[in-house]
Amino acid sequence: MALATVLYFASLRDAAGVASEPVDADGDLRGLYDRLRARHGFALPSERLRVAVDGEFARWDQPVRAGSEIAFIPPVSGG
Amino acid sequence: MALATVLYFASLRDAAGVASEPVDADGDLRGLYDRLRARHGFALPSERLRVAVDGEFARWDQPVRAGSEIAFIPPVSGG
Amino acid sequence: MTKHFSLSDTPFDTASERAQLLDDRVGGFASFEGWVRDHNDGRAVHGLRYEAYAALAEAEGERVLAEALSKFDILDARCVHRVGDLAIGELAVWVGVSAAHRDAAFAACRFVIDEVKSRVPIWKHERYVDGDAGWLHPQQS
Amino acid sequence: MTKHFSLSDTPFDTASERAQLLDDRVGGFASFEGWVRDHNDGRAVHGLRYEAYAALAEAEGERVLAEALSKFDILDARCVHRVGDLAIGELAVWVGVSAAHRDAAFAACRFVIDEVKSRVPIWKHERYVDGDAGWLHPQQS
Repeated sequence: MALATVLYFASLRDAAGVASEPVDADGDLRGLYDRLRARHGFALPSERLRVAVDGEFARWDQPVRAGSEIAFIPPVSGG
Repeated sequence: MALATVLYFASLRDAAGVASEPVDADGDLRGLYDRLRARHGFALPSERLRVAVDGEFARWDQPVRAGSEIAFIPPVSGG
Repeated sequence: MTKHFSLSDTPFDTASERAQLLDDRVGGFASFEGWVRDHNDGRAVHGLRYEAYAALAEAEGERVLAEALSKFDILDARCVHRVGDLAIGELAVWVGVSAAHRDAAFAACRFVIDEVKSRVPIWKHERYVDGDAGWLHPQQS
Repeated sequence: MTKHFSLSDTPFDTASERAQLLDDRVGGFASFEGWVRDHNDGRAVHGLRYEAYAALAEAEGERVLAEALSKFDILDARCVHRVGDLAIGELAVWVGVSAAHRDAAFAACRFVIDEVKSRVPIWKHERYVDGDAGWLHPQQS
């Protein structure tokens, strides 16, 4: 199956133990996050995150596109 | 009659032609301003000014005290 | 007593003013600077002059800063106002406020500049490019 | 296209940032600085680290500044946010806004810092004096 890349930041990276990993390009972004959450034990539900694809914010119901770079954005705390 | 000193600033000084002048210590501060306004042709009525005595804001109905320093404060425009 | 408000008849350094407001408790620092513009109310301005009734301006300025320090949850605040002749682009007034949080810093900074502009006996004399000049005595708002 | 928002992995000079915002039309300049405090939510902080998703943070930061420039009657605006390790007392974020008048300068400055804090993908990792540490993922307000 074709692959996409997931980027992890902040607490998600700590929980995943890696800054990025390849994933199967399968289903939509919400389904992908739920699978990864189960695998890595992420504390935050998707409702508290935003998702970005190839450097731009995206909708959770978008399909996971092969070759794309996906980032899950936990609540931000800059400033 | 005992004297007080009046200080003029901004447009009042331009109209009076002096930065200060001695005045008779007579009546209240409003009456003093009205006499000086008539003499120098000040454009502003006392309602648009504040008055200060010896470096502190004062009330217009205070008597003119001998030896005091009186300042008429036209609308300010700092900043 | 620490001075929080001062008049300056020469250009002043905002960095050193700011440095006096910062310590380890500061999370937010808000500042405002008023500069001499090349236009006012549609008229081209050549330069201006600020005149103060210095004794009363300093006392009233200190009262404004003391009010800010008591009304808002801030750590420190200062204001410096120029007097004398200023050219276009020169700094006329500076306000700096430090606080643990930004809400109070913004609110106090705004309070100080508004009160200084409305209460402190300083007057602006504008010289216009067309040769005219005059004192500004705005209607109370 | 002029950049209005940037990330900086080293300390930056606010004076040179400010200088880029000033011209003869500027009457009011409002700025905000966020500093690393020695306490947060009652816990003694030793230092912190900001991490960004840089590509998206820069794009979203530019959008915030573009919104400020279109919503408010201002002349220019900039924001710089630090990333990496910061010690207590270091500058974390700077916002500067120039305008003809102070109302717009204050409102836009407040808008920019609020939007940057709520939308731009930057995360704070605090190290506490008691040895604990953690990422801050605040509840949306």
